[in-house]
Amino acid sequence: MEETIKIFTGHGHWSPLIWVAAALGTFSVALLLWLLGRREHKRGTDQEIPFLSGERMEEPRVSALHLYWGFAEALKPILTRLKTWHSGVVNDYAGWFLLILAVVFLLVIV
Amino acid sequence: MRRVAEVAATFALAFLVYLILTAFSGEVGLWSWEELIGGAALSFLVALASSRLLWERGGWRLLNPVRFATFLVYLVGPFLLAMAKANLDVAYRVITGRINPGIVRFNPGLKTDAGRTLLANSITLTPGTLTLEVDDATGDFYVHWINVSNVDPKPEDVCGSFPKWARVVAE
Amino acid sequence: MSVHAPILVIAIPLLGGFAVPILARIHRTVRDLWVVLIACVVAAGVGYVAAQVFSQGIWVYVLGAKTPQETRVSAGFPIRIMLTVDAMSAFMGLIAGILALAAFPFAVRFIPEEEGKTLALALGLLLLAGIAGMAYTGDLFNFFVFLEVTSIAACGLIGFRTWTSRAPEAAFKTMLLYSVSGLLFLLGIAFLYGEYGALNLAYISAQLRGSMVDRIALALFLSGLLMKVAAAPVHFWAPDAYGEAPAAKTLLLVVNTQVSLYGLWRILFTLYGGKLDAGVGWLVISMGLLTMAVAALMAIGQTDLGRLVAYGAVSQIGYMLLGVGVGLVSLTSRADYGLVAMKGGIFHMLNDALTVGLLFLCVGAVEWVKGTRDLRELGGLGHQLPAVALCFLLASLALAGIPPLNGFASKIMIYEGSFRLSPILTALAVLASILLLAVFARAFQGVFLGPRTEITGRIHWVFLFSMGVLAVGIMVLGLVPGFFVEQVVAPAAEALWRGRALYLAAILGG
Amino acid sequence: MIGNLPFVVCMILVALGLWTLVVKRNLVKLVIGVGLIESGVNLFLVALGYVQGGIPPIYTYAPADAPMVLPTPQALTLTSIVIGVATTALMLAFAVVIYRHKGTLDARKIRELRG
Amino acid sequence: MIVELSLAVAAAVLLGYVFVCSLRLAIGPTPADRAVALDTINTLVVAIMVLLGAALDLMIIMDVALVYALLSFVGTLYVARYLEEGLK
Amino acid sequence: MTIWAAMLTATLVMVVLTSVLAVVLRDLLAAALTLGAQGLLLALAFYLLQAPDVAIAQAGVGAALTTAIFLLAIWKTRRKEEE
Amino acid sequence: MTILMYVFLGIGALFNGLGAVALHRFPDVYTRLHGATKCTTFGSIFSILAVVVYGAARGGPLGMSMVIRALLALVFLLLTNPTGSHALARAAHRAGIKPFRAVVDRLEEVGK
Amino acid sequence: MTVVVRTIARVLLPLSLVFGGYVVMHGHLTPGGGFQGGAVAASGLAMVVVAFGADRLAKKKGLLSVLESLGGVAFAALGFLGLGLTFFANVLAKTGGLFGNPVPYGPNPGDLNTAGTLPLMNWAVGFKVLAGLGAVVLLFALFGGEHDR
Amino acid sequence: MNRWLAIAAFCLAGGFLIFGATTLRPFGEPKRTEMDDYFNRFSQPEVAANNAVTAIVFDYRGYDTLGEATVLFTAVTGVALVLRRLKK
Repeated sequence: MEETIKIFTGHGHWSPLIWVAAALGTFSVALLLWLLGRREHKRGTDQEIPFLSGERMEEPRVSALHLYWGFAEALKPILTRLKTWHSGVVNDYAGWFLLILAVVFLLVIV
Repeated sequence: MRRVAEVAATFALAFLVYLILTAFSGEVGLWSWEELIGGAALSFLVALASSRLLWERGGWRLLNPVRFATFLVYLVGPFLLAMAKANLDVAYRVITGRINPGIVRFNPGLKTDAGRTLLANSITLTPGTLTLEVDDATGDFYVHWINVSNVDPKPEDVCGSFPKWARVVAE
Repeated sequence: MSVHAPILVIAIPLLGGFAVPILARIHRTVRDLWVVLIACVVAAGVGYVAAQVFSQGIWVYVLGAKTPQETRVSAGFPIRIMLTVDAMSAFMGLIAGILALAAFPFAVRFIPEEEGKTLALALGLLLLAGIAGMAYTGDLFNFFVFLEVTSIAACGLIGFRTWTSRAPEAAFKTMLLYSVSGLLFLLGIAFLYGEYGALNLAYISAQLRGSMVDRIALALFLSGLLMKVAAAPVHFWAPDAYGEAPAAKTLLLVVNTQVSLYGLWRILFTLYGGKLDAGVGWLVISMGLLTMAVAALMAIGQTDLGRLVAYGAVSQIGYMLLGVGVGLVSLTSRADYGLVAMKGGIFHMLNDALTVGLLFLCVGAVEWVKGTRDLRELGGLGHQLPAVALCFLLASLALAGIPPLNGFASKIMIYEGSFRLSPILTALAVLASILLLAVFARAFQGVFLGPRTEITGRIHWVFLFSMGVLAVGIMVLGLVPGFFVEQVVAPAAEALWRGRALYLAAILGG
Repeated sequence: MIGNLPFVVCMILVALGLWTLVVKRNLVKLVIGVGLIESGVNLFLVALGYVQGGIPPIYTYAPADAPMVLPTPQALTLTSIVIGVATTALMLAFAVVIYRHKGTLDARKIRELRG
Repeated sequence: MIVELSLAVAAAVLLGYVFVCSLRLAIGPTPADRAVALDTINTLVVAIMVLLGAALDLMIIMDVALVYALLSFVGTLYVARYLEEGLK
Repeated sequence: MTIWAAMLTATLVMVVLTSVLAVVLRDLLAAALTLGAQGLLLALAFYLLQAPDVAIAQAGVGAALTTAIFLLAIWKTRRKEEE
Repeated sequence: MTILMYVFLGIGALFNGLGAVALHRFPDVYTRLHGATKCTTFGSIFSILAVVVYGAARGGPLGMSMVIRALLALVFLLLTNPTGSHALARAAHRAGIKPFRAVVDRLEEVGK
Repeated sequence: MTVVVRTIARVLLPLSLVFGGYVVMHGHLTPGGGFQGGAVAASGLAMVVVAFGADRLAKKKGLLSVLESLGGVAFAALGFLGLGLTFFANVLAKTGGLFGNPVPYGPNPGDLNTAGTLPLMNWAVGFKVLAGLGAVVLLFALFGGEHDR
Repeated sequence: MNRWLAIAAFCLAGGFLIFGATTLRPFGEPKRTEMDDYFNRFSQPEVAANNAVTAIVFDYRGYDTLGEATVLFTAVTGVALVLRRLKK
């Protein structure tokens, strides 16, 4: 039984059972918190309206596109560079392939 | 009935070609049994597939052996001669560069597809002329003539006795 | 009959694919049942082959010989094509079988009923056959032929949605790059043939001395296959292709990529094993790192759900490259941590197939009910599709490597192996994982959370069955990873890592 | 006698095809480029199989005791040619459909899928 | 022996003509000119193949010439069809 | 240098020449035509290399079918390469 | 027999060369077609006839098969060559290529 | 296309089909085989398409598709025929019956009745290639004709 | 993508390809021909076919040909799929 579950890695081993237990524990804590909050939640009142930073939001939810806005902003230089790489022009893709071909040739032969 | 005749005629043609291709393969005459059987089967398939197209516009006259013989005579006789002349003509024009081209129209009065085709191809291969267009309705030939001597020629001016031969062979 | 199992696994889907247009003329239900039946037969067949190979070692099957075991004629060298199924091939076949089981029932319901459905199903079967053929063959040219089968079938499937302008574009780009890579692969084969006059992988492998011609051939193989597996600077076709193919068939595209990866391992380890310098290993590692980083970063800005998941799928390729690359580096230095990393990389192929497959099925289901995949228009689907939402959550957590799921089980091995080589590798890999977690959390939030919205279609139970197959696979692999690692993954990894001598011996004898 | 000229010519063809892929913007031109690589590889395979003074590996009416060229590359090339025509047909079909949608064959304008 | 050699020489001469025609293929101002050059090359190559088949004393490889004679026509027809209808 | 080698060399040179033409010509119709010529010369090269099987396949595919498909595709799209 | 073959070969080479030169000497498509079609067909006929003579002189099944194939190639050429030229010429005219220095153009007048 | 081209195409279609069939049938004796013969015959089809217009063959599309499938199934089935020994084993060669004649070693004029399953495979592939390449040309020629933008 | 980088990469790759062609054995003198000698010698006794190429294509490497037929079928299916008529 022990062997069927554990993975023996280079150093030690890893058993999913512990992690399942941990996940269950976390989940139960979260459930508890949620249930605690639920007692004071009343439908149809202002509580259902999202309320962020003192502003009432027009859109009733945070759009997926607006998550990690700051993160994306911070990575902007890299992301723009990457976007220009993914130019959509098939010639560029072929050029990259040629580059890889040259690099592999250099690496393998020289 | 017509369908059967079509298939049979196509079969004969295809089989003939096949026999020519595989001659000298065995001891039944020039062929071996396998070749004959396989060739017959193949020719039958081909006949089924292509007979309708082949005989769509008639052309049964061409099956007449006399016409066939005439065609061969025509091929090695006047046609080859005209071709030789044509080539010398082209040689002359290549060397001197003397041309006087134009596109003329004439009506040889041929009715059938086969006759028109024969004449058109003969014209293309013979002195100074190149068929550009054959009018389906009227039978007019439009010919690119490298040395226009007459703007509205008679058929004889352009292609000599070919229309006669074409009529004998194909009409 | 069981002695012919390897070839039947390939030939039956081929026959099935040929027959699909005929059967479609009888009735479309017959066609659908036939397709599902073939997929089940293939799944059973690869299972049987895998069981046999794992218990009894390499299975050689010589095509066209008097007996299946007649590897060499009296002259002492192999002349016929032979299937050589070692543990790694069987493992690859197993992946294909599982995903076929999930993909074909889904596809039968998912693809709208029109003229193209018959053709798409036929192409799917042929793609499956090509994948099996690539996995099982032991002949270089045969590998190329089936590579082209998969290329062309995959591109036909990518171009399925001809009414959009995006799908033909993606298909054209993919086909162009695929055919170039295939042709360079063929050029490599030609070089080796010109030098050694043989095409059998094992026979050539025994002859290789690392001369200049060998190196040139290696470079051609490597660049061709790196393109086909979507490694980083040449991965551009992959998001287009994954994103634009019909969702059910994207699963097969994923397996197609992985079987190309298998081909890369086969070339590097079995054909050239032990005669490489470490540079190639470092190339593979660096391209793996680049792949995961670039794809994870690119996934941040995506607004199309399919394309986002596609970038996620591409980034997973990086982990496999990293894991096996570490193994490749350690092969020359004879360090045994390489085996751990390789086990991780190879295990990750299975995990990736399951998780990415499940993700794409979820994308397909979302598209089925909403008619769009744009993240800006989606939202609130969790209320109507709780099962799909759960599957998506499960798969994205597994993809990002959250502990009790299977993705972590393989990633931990990759991390440990690469940590011994250089901690920087591990740090980068973990960073990419975290980035992916963020990306998929966002995708989940955008698609499934939020207020309830209108939906236009209903989920069919077949969809849930297909997703269920993969979800159960994910959970089982997550909960009892040790069993699979010991019984399935470890033999496959060892077959590549040190199994070259056995592979050669199975064909060339003693 | 003529050295490795045929091999070099094949490689030139392959390189020409690659060059086409990089610089030419027209989709049909790109397909032509792939076709050039294809023909280079085919020629390479057949050239590999040539034996000095050989005859085709067919015994029907063959002159006695002449060396035969190697048959395997020819078989491989046959397969390769079929694959080439299949690839060409499929790519041209995609190009035609792309033109139907976009009204252009310029690769720089066909970049809806980017980023 | 000398007979075969003369056949081969004739084929080589025709190959030289093919080169001359391919110049027209290169410079031809209109596509029609190029098509004419291609047609000419087709005919020449058929002749070359027949001559070489005789020169090498291999009857079987003359099948290639037959195939070529038959098929070059199809290509020419496509070009012609394209020229006359594609430009409208 | 035997006559055979001379012919092979000439054919190969012409193959390269027509290939270059097929790449550089802006008129796609002309490019397809030169590609047809290239296929034809390639068939001749195969013929010279004693591979009649391959030569027949190349003749059938290169002379008729590839040209036909290319021309049909150009017909359905447009003839000139845009600049 | 051998002499005949040499003569045929010479004629074939001569006229084929004429055809090739004609491609460059003539000013427009139609005249080039004249030269090319006639000369190369004629030249090829003689080249092939040389092979026929060679095969007949050689004799045996091999030689006779050679003769048959050469003759078939000849037939195919005779069938296809003029037709191809005709199709090309017509297409060129329809594509709007004017004949060089034409004294008369009836086809244009009809408005085809 | 004019009457000249049509008439010649009418004559050349059976010729090319016969010739393609010849190449297929003699695949094991002379250069050629299933693919080459199929390509020759498919060129005949392409010639019909160009000379008479694609609409004429539009109805044959289904037939071609079925023929191709049948060719593929037949080829794979011939492979399965060898399963008594191995897949693709040439079980008919040198058994005496159909296609079972043995061949003496060395140059010989050739005999149609040899080579086991090879001729059958040639036929299967020939039909398949004929149908497949013909269908490709036909599909290209038909595209855009019947559906509007 | 930088144009000069592409040119450099092309020169490098093309140079290596041509270099590879020159390092290969001389043209016309294959080094190892065991397999092909076997085919040439035994295609008649084993397969009873005069044409060794066909013997290889359909017997020794018949499985490849199955793959090739699959490629063709796949391509035709793909073309039919891409050029199909869409229901409005």
